[in-house]
Amino acid sequence: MSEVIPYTVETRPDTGVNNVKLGIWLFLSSEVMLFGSLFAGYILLRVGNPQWGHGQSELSVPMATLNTAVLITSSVTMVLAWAACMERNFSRFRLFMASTVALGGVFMVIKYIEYSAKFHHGFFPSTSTFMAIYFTFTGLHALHVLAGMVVNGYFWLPGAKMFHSEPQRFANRVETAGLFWHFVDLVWIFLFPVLYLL
Amino acid sequence: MTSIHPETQHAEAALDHSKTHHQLGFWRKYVFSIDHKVIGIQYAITGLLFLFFGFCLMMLMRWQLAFPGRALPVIGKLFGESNMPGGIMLPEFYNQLGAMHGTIMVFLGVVPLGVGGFGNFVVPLQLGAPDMAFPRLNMASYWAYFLGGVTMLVSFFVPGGAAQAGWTSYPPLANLVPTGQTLWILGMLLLITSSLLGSVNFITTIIQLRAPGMSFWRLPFFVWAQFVTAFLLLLAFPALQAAGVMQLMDRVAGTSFFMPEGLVVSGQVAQISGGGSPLLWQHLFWFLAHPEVYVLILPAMGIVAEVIANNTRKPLWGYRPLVFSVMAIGVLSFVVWAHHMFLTGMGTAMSAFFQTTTMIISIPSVIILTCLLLSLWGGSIRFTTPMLFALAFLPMFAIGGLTGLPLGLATADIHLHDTYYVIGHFHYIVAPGSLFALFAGVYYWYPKATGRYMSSKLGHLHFWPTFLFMNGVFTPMLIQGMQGVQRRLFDGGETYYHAQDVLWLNEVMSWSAWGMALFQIPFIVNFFWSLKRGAVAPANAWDATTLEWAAPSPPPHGNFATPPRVYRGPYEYSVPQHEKDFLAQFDPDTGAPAPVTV
Amino acid sequence: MRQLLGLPELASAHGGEIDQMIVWVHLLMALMFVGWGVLFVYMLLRFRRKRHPVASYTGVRTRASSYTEWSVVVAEAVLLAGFSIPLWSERVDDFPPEDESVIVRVSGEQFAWNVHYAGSDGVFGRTSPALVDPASNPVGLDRSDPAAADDVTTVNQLHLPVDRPAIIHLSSKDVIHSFMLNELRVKQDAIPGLDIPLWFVPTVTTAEMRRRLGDEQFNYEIACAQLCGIGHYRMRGFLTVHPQQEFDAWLAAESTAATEVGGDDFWN
Amino acid sequence: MGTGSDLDLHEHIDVKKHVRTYIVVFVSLMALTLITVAVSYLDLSTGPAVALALLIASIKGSLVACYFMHLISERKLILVTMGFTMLAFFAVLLGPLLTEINEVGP
Ligand code: HEA
Ligand code: HEA
Ligand code: CUA
Ligand SMILES: [Cu+2]
Repeated sequence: MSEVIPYTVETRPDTGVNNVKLGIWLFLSSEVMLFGSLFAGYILLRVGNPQWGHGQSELSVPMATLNTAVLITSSVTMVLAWAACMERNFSRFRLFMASTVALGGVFMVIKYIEYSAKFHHGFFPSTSTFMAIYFTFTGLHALHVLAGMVVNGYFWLPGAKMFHSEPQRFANRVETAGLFWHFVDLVWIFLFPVLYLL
Repeated sequence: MTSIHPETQHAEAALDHSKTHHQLGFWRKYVFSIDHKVIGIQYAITGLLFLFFGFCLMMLMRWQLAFPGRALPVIGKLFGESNMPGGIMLPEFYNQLGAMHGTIMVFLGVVPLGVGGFGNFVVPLQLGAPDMAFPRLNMASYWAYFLGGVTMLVSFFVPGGAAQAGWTSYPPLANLVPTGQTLWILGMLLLITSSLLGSVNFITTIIQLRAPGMSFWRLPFFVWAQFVTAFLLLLAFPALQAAGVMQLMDRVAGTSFFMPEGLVVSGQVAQISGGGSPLLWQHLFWFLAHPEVYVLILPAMGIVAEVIANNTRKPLWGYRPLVFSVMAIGVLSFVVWAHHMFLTGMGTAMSAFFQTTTMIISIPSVIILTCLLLSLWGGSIRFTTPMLFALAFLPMFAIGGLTGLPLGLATADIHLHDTYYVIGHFHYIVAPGSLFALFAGVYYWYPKATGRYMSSKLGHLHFWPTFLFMNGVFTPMLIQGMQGVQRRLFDGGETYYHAQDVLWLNEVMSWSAWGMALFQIPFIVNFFWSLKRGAVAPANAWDATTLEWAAPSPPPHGNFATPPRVYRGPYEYSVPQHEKDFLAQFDPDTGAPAPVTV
Repeated sequence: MRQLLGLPELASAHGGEIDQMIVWVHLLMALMFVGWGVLFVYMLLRFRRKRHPVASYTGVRTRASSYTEWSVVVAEAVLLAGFSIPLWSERVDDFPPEDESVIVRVSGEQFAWNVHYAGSDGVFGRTSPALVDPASNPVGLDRSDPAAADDVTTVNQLHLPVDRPAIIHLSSKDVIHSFMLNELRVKQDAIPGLDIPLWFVPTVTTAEMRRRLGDEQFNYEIACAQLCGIGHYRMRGFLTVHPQQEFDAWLAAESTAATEVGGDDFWN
Repeated sequence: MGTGSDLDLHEHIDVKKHVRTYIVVFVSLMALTLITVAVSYLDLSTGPAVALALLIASIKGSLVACYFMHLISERKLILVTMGFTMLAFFAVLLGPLLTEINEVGP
């Protein structure tokens, strides 16, 4: 394309942001509403149900705690990867980005173990409203983790070429991917107590 | 910046055009294009086709409503034994047609045409931008819409047919109907994805890609309308996304998000865990669907404003109140949704709340209509085809909007809820309202997209009968509704004693609908004939002021040969002491005093 | 005014207020539509290009528009605070005392209305979804419960005494229906899993309404107003409004716990 | 293209300081996670338990949003957008609940 869309990389002076930054935040707005609506459903169903399955007794708190730790750690490695980009330190970027993707993988594996244990004990989404919510919410969240891993994986390996040609643009992209990743972490921070502890 | 002369610019752009476009093959240029104009036209054509399809579904239904139980001659047998045995419609087919008419008209017709079509084509041009902020996302958005549409169409052919629980898909019914409903959900999820991508793109484009000098208070009203619309889509659609996922789980994974305990379906106790709430769906659905109805109307209002300013040859009256009103509608539309749920057992406190917000949100609409109306005062009105449609919009929207008031007062809604009065209410807004505005938009921007005018003779032949027949379809609905005839009746009320007095109106409505179809032919002919034979239009086809008219027609890839600069507000028509009766936003003329907008 | 708008016959105590409110809103609407409409047509004629070739840049300078807008605000506020909200509160908060009322349970199913009276003991027998049998026991009444012995259940037949409050507990067995009595200005969604109470006072007996309409075939209809499946259009029941003695006689006769099935033409 | 604006340069200088913040936030997040799990074993009654859990989650969420997502130093435009989003968020979260509570009938 010969014409250039302005403000893809540089910030527009009067708004103070570039297109990508604004775009990702708007996307996150819709994600906030998506999970907000799910939580609205949770609240309504829970209030309407006098006998509610207690998360602690039906789900594995240690597993989930471990997963929380994993996801928080991956958020830190993500933000460190971005910092490495800003300092133009390629090898450090590679290292942190790899850890982020790997931690995402660990999260998914633990999730898988949790799910199979549930299935093994005869707990399915159709078992109860609580299980329905548990599987639907965590399933949707896991899809987000997967999507984040794909994006991060892209920047870790094939997409990293740009680091050498347009470092600032690349740093912006990593920041954008990071915003999504932190959001996924943030959702989990709420899912964890709501599903497992209450 | 040098002065921009449409002619010289055309030449420059043509050069530019040949440079950039040579390499692109057919597929990249017309099918998987990332040019906002091509995508806009793709959206518009697809949207028009779906409108037409939705209309055809409705004409079929209108046969059954006018002549319940009578075989449809000639074509009736084509629909197969499972839908119309011997040409006689079955209730399950009627319900499919109804649900799909609603869904297709709203999500695949009007919104894609108004937002995807006109929004994509016009907004970047009016901003003076080379394209949308994220061209690739734009393409993805169109294709997600396209796939969503295909999914909806395919659903007619699965066993049991398409969705048949109404466009509102209320569970538990929606959980119990055949497979078509699952495809409906999948289709909706695709359409939602499309809208979300689109709205992120629109907002970013409007905030970031305004040309130098284009401050927010110089944006054309159409852009403002699209801006607010995009926010509505962005924040409201996820609610249906969540609800859709839950309904999908209910249907395929056997969960009970929307089903309480103790359901007895056809004499059998349902084998479900229970514990769900049917009202949860309604809350989430209407949290989307009320803002969605404003998505149907705001772009339409934007188009009407542009056309009125252009054809009265004077500034819009009350630009700022107009802008503040759309913003108010945008914010308030998130807190009125439960006025669709007054009769679900709502207590006084919440019903008072939602009635009050509903009444409050009607005020900005009144202000908008008043401003548009008073814009006519002192004008020099040209009755061009787009202007005819835009003018007709005003009283038609007025009827639709005003009939919203009794519905918004919960006590009156007891009598009117789920009757044809509701059907009459919103059709007055979306059919002779939004649809007319969209027609106005087609006639108005056609010269920009193709370089030729549409025929004004055929335009008049399209307008007058359509206007007449629209009222022939929708006024009787208000009468029937007042009598208490319920909506979604397969036999149009024939079974009910209380409908007998107004039953004859069914035939009136049906004949009007079919008559209206006849007079869409001039439009379709005009649309294709003018592509090659229409009168050639100059770049500024209507002596208009906004930036899209600075680009050549059709605008090349990248839109403007030299990036435009904006010198003034959007509607500087008939500026005193200026020799022409319009002073374009991109015209650097400094002779005139900088006028103050009223 | 009621006839002008085409509202149906009226046969309940609260219906008059609803009608009146509908009339008031429509007056407001008509006023607005005619006001703006006349102005609209006038402007189209006066400012058409032929008569008015040069447009005015400033347009109209007036405060009249804001005054009008404020009047609309005031009118809407009056309708809300003066009519709609108090009337709504009367419908959902001010239930009549139970001992002065007839209490009936109505539950919708695809595609019929099940009616359940407590019978002479005034106590509803226990019901359970598991006991439902579409032909013999549509509400799933537990016959072993002593309170159930004299319970009356009917299908599609609701009987009420005139001029006495009726309280109806509305629910549904399968999908959402909407319980509608057109002449009584009653409408309420019947939602599975919920028990929604509503009340009204019928004021015109079936016999009296037949006389008024000059139609011996007339019956009050229970309509279904919410799409509930393929039989939505024919989910029709009947309401018969009796003088008090006649109603008592009917209930006593029925209190034998016999089920009246599909008796659409029972009262004819 | 590709040259960083003032803002980016500014950030470039600050990265070292940022990294220190990230570590502090990380440690707090881990600590809060342990606290919320510990509290859940205290067998509080539902009301306080929910309040406490949500409070801790909100603190953790704010930490992530403010520091990892840089909201604390973000531009007004973004903050206003998120502000509107939060309004809509609370509308969808609380509207259905309030309506349900106000439902007539037993
Ligand atoms: C574009 C679509 C659109 C728009 C803009 C509106 C606008 C409004 N709607 Fe409507 N509505 C729908 C589409 C729309 N609606 C749909 C699709 C449904 C049914 C869904 C379903 O159940 O399937 C519905 C249903 C619906 C209901 C639920 C009814 C029921 O199911 O019982 C209610 C209740 O409050 C309502 C109210 C209103 C109100 C108060 C407005 C207000 O915003 C209107 C304000 C406007 C005015 C007050 C007009 C003022 C104009 C003038 C004064 C100018 C006069 C000028 C001249 C004469 C030239 N609507
Ligand atoms: C945007 C929304 C929209 C639009 C525009 C329409 C338009 C029309 N609608 Fe629709 N309708 C709904 C949304 C809409 N409807 C909804 C949501 C429902 C409720 C569904 C439910 O109950 O679940 C409904 C229900 C509904 C019913 C009630 C059914 C029932 O309750 O059983 C009826 C009855 O007559 C009806 C009629 C019509 C008619 C005659 C038109 C006409 O105005 C149509 C006119 C159309 C055209 C004039 C199209 C012209 C297009 C072209 C000519 C294209 C040319 C193409 C090219 C040039 C490429 N509609
Ligand atoms: Cu029952 Cu419609
Ligand atoms: Cu609405």
